[in-house]
Amino acid sequence: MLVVITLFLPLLFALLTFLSGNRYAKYVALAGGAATFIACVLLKPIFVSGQLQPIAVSYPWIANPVVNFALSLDGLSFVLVALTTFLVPFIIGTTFGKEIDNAKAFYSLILLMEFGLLGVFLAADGFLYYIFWELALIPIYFIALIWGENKDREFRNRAIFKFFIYTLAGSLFMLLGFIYLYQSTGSFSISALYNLNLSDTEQSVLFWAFFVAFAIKIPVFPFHTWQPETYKEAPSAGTMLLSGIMLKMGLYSLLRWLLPVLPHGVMLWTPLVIVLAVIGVIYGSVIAVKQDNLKKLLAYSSFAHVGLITAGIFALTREGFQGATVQMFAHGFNVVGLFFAAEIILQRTGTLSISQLGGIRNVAPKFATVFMVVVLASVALPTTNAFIGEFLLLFGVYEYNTWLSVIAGLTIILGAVYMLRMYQLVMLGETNDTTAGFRDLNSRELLLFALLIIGIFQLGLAPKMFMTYVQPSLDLILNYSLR
Amino acid sequence: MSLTLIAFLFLSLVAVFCGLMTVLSKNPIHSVIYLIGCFFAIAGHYLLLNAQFLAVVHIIVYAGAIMVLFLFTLMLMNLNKESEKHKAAIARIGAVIAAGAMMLVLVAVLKRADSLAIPSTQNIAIGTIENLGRVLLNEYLFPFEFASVLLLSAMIGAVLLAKKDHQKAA
Amino acid sequence: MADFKSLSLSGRKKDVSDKDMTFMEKLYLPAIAKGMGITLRHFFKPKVTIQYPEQKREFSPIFRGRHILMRDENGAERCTACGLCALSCPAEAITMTSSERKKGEEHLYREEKYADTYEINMLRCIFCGLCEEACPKEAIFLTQDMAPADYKREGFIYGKEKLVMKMEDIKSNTK
Amino acid sequence: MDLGFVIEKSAIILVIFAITMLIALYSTFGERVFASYFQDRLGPNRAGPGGLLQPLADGVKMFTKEDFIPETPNKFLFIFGPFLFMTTALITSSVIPWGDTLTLFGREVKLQAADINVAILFVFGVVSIGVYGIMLGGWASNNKFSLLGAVRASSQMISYEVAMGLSIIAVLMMTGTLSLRGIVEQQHGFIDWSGNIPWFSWNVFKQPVAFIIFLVCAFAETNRTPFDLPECESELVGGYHTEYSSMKLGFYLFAEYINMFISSALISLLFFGGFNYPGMDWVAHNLGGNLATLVGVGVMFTKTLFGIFFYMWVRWTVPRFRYDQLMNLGWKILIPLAILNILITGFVIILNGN
Amino acid sequence: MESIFNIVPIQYYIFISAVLFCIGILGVLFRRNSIIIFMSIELMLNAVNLLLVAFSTYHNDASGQVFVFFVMAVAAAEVAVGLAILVTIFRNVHTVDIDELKSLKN
Amino acid sequence: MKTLIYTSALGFICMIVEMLNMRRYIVPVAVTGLAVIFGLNILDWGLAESHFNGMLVTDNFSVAFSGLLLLIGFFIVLLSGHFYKNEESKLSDYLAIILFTLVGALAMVSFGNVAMFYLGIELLSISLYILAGSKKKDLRSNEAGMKYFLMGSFASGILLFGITLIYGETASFSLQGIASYMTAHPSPSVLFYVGVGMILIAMLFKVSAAPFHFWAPDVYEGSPTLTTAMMATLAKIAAFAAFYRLFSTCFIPAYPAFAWMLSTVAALTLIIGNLSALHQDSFKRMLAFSGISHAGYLLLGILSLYGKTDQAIFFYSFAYAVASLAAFAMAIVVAANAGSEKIEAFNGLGKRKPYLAFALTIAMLSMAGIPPFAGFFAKYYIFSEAVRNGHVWITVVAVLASIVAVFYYFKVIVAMYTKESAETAFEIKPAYLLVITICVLLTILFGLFPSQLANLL
Repeated sequence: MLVVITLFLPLLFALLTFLSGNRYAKYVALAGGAATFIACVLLKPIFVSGQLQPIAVSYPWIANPVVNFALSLDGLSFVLVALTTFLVPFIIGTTFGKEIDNAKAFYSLILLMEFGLLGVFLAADGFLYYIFWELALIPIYFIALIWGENKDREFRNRAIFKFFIYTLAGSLFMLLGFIYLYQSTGSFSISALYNLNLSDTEQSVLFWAFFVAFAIKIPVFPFHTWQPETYKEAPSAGTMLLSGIMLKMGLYSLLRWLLPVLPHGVMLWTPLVIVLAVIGVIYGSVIAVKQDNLKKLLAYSSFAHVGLITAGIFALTREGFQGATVQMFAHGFNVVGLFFAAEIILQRTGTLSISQLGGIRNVAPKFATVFMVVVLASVALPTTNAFIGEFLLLFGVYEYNTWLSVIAGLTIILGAVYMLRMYQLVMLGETNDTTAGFRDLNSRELLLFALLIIGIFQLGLAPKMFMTYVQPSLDLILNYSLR
Repeated sequence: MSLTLIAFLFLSLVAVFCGLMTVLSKNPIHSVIYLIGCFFAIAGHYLLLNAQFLAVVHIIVYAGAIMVLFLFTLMLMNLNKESEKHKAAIARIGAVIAAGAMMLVLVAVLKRADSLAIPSTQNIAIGTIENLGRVLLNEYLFPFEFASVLLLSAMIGAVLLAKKDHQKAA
Repeated sequence: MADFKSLSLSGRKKDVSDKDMTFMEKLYLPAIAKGMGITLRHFFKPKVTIQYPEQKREFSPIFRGRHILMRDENGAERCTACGLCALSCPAEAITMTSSERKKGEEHLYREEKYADTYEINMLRCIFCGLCEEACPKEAIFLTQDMAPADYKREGFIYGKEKLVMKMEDIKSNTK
Repeated sequence: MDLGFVIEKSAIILVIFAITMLIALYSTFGERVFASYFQDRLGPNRAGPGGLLQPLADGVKMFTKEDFIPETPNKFLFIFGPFLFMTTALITSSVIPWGDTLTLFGREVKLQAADINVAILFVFGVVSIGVYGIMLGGWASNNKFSLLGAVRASSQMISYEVAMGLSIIAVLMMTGTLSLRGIVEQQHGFIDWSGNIPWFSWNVFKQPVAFIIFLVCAFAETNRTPFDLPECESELVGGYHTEYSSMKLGFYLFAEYINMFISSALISLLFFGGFNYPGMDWVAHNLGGNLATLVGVGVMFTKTLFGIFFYMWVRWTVPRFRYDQLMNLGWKILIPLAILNILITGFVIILNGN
Repeated sequence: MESIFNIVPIQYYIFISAVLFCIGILGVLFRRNSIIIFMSIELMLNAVNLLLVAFSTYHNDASGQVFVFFVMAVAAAEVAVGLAILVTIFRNVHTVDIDELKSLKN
Repeated sequence: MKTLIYTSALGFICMIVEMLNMRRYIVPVAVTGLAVIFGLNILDWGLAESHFNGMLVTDNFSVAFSGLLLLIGFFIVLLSGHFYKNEESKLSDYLAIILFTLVGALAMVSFGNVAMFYLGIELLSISLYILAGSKKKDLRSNEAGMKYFLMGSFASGILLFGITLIYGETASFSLQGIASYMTAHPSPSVLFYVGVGMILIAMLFKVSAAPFHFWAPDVYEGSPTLTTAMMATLAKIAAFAAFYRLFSTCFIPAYPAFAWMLSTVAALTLIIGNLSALHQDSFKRMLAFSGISHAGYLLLGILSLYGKTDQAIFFYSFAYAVASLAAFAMAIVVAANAGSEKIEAFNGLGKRKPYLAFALTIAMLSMAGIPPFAGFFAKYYIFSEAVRNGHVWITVVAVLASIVAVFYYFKVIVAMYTKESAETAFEIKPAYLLVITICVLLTILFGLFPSQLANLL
């Protein structure tokens, strides 16, 4: 029951936020996010004799087609739910310093989005999952559309719309895939889908129906073209939601809904996908090096990271899976931290152009420090969370193909190059006109960064507990995937 | 050639000729008159087919009411000037080809409908008013009533549309 | 002036009213039947037609018809072309030209001066009889005859040949 | 088809045609005579004894006048109009039963050109065609007054045809047949003894309302006063036949009298028992069937001629309607009345049936 | 009574009405005067009526002829409405040429 | 059966009310009447009878569709009171014609004989011709009426020819009779195929499927908006219901011969409808093209006739109807306030009237087929039936088309939320608010609980 409450809390608070009016909206929204987080903590799955017990509930919902309101919380889901419930209040917190017009709508959309995201991570019924998948899309579309930063409205509309169309197009094919699966099984329940035996041709076609949807969301090369523009145009909170959580939807879905359901299809297309993913890694990194816009740089870096995660997942090894999970979690923290920093820079200086910045460290040492930590985490310095993830991922890819892993490994170097270059240009050097009046972090921002950094190191130093949660689910998925 | 066949061929010829002239006449009034001629030929066919009642009703309704309305409208609009511009040549050729092709297809396809057996007898009582009335007011009573709603709606509509508004346009 | 409106010169004046008609009146049928009755009655009434050429109507004794230019008992024309008739004519229908009487024409014209032409446009003439009254010589009179019809306008301009009294009528005239 | 049948029918058709023409011819004369009588005059009485040759004189005059065709884009239609009007007027007489059967040379001769089972509808059909004559003629005259007359004529005739048809339906509901002969034969004699209560057998006593409606509509259909708006001289200078002269004008005028004749015949057939007369059974029984039939024919013509007289009578009594009054009368009074009449008739039939 | 279809095969009726129908279609496509288009549609309906009556006699079934009544009723209603629309257009633009009616084309 | 008779009676009552000089009660009377009839209609649920010698059939299909049509009629009547405020003296005429249109539509969903089908379709069409051309002073309306009229009667001519050929083959007009003939003669003659083909073409004309759709945009744009709403909802749904009933009961044997044609037409309709909608400035014209594309989706339902797709068609019709009614109501409101039917007229609505903007957004999202609104499930059911019956490729086309659809639906949303406009007074009548609210609520409700509706049939 608690899982249902957890799921619906954001929806409830979205309504409350909307009703509370513009003035109190942000507090109500924060309270809502926090409440959901607390609920999530209370929800923590329990171990019975060393075995993790997934929580599952199921209520009949739609009779035709047979759709159950079925939720299941296993380790994998829990990790992502935790990530979501943690990051949403965090993101809400990051916006406190800014005047937002029509705030009630803004915050309730964020909470609505959280509802959709949680639904995606919790759903144990294909149709329900699909609905949440689409539901998560609409709020972010409006957030990006209405509260976007760029003044060029037409450009923004087009960029955001591109994002929407891409994702929707992908998901509609997924819907077709689900319809086909439903015709074969008569059920959308995840267990029925896992036990489905389709012919290889069917699987190979269906694979694309699903994969395209996920690949667009992740994004995997060459489905990524929406990403940099959208990240740049969306308000920072939106970008954080997109990069911190929404990407994980795609990755999670690969693990949960693609690999176990269509193992033969996956087998057939794995080489291609891994190659695409690795291309994405290199491509993203190289492009990132040349970026001038901070947010765009971060977007490409994110693109490179998720490429590696995808490759790890499609390596279909234990290590790859583990690495992917860890990296999903870690990337959530890191990228949100980076974008928060970018947001702070944008608010204080009014620009995101790297070439116009410089010397912030001189006027804002606290900011420089926390920013440094986050940057280092994102370049996978040992002891930070991303190190473990990247290591495991590369190991997984290595098991699949040595050369690919070598190429993918370049990401570490390239990542270091562009991140540190960015840091150098932005923070170090001489102070100029734009950065001279840079105010250092206030206590609210400091607190937020502190929370983030704790998270970064916590996972980096003690990944064991994390693994115990995730491992059973991953093993299960791996079993089904190697059917 | 029996008399019936000759009558059939004659009426068909008249019908087709008048039909064509309806379509091709430049003057709309002539079209109306040819169409009336065509209707008479069709009424003749009805008589051949032993549908006397229908033949007369056909004349009353089509020739006596509908075509009068046409003529009436034409006169009110005073459209006797043969001022109609032709469609572009290409459109006209297209129209001819389309209709011709349609006709060819229909005739060719329906030519294969030779499986229809020839009935040995013909019940001449079918077309009598008694029989028609019986069928109309028993089996088809509801459509009959329904048609009245249709006519009422058309009547309201015609009045609504054709009546001039007396108040000045604002 | 208060009852100007109710004033009736002919004595048959009826006020127009737009009062609502009763149902029976609206039917019109009784009124029509009544009207039909009236027409039918007329159908059987004696006819008033006078079949002209055969039947003629009595003229009034003061009837003024076609003009005549009188001769005296000797057969001489009385008219001296003084022009008073033309002067008095309100319709200006009379024209004349005068001439001197020549020797040897005394049996024709009573005075020294006579009307050489004398024309009355019968289309203009209103048969008022003023010419008759104006004539000092009692030369012009209006008779009890009617002016006959003609096919042409010119035919209605009566010259002397039509106006002057026929010789054979002199006797009756002298009475 | 045996020869006798052909001869018989040809003879009847010829006779009917001749009689129709003759009666129409003398209607023109009658019109003038009656008009003068109603106006306390004598009317034409010069040509022939009592003016009886007047119609011939008129005909000669018509034929000898100049046949003038105005500047019109449609010469054919200009000529076709009066032709059509005349033809349709004449065709109607073919279904009218002028008398009962006559036994000649061992044959039963029906005094009717064609006894078809949809005779009334046939009449309606032909009458509805007749309007084209006026419309085409008026339109082809290329003259505003003619056009107005034609438009008035067509709308008037269409409007009143509806009421006419509806009024007839009430009659048909009682007779149960569309054949004119059938309808006439149902009005046998004068008083019907077959029912419980003896009642007059003529339809006018059973359907007075239908009779009145039919009568009014007949006036409108024939463009007679008080519904002679299509040709009213004071407004339209003659209406649709303003431009016509000579025999084409003659056709129009003539056809109008034929229409009058036919409609009178219809009225007498539908409502006044046609060739039935009181005591016909007695005559047939005592003086032989043929004589009875001949008397019947005489009766029929008497009734018809009275009808024509009635037309003229009304003409000199009732003034012309205004156009809106005409339409109001047709659509707002006669049609609802006819429908009401149908309803009442229906109820009565149902009550009687049970 | 001997059937008429011994003398005139039913196919003939199908042909003649198909031909008339196509003439109607031709008129609709060929002409610009909307009244004539309208008349062509009437011609199409009449072709159908003819065929209905033929089939009705052929099948010895009166319902075909009854259907013709409905077609006539509908045709009458259509004419009333159609001509009314025509008149309203004519009042506004003084033409009945359908190709002149272009205010809605983008 | 009752539904149909009472609805026509209601039309008469409206005229009588006018005669009694109680004009201001007309709309309330009509609305109440329709509500009562809706209730009576529901009472017929579960019956399976035929009336008047099989002329009318009452079964769940007819009751469900009648209910839907009555609902649409209810909304239209609600809106009409204010829509015709400038022509108050003709209100009763308009209302009577609207109700008679509804009667025609009702006949089309419950006919048991082709005669009723034909008369129903004609009553519907003729009434709509009138309504389309009813703005006499407006040339665009006249033109719309004329075009609709010419195309409509042309189509009914073709329909009739088809019916006649079917009659020639089967000697019957009743669906039962035709169906039993078909079971007795599994391989009918060519007459039958030509007949079915012509009926098919005529129906495609009526539902404005490509390539027979060319009249629709002009007519939709030119007609008064309320009439456009009726054409887009009432007429289209009735036509599809009739289409389904006719083909599923009688013409199944001839069906495979036409499957290729239908699928081509469906694909064309989807592609043309969506692509043409993309570059429209006028909201109404955009809705017209979107209506064409929706016809394409519904054709998918007809295409999959072999399976029992009536529930899919019903649900799609419902979702489409409520969403478009909301959209059309908005179009009327916005056009009345901004004086333009262009999409620019919606600029800044998100700020000025957030609720209305929200409602329209939901309607647009539903039409675009985005969960969790009714439109999503509608598409789901249609796709699922199509896939089940093996029409995978056409479904893929449909999916692509619905992606394209998002473009133009979102144009409006973007205009409402991101464009600025001069602040002007914006006024909305309660009736419109009510209709929009109900429509949006229904859209959401049946998006969350679709099977309640979809399982009706």
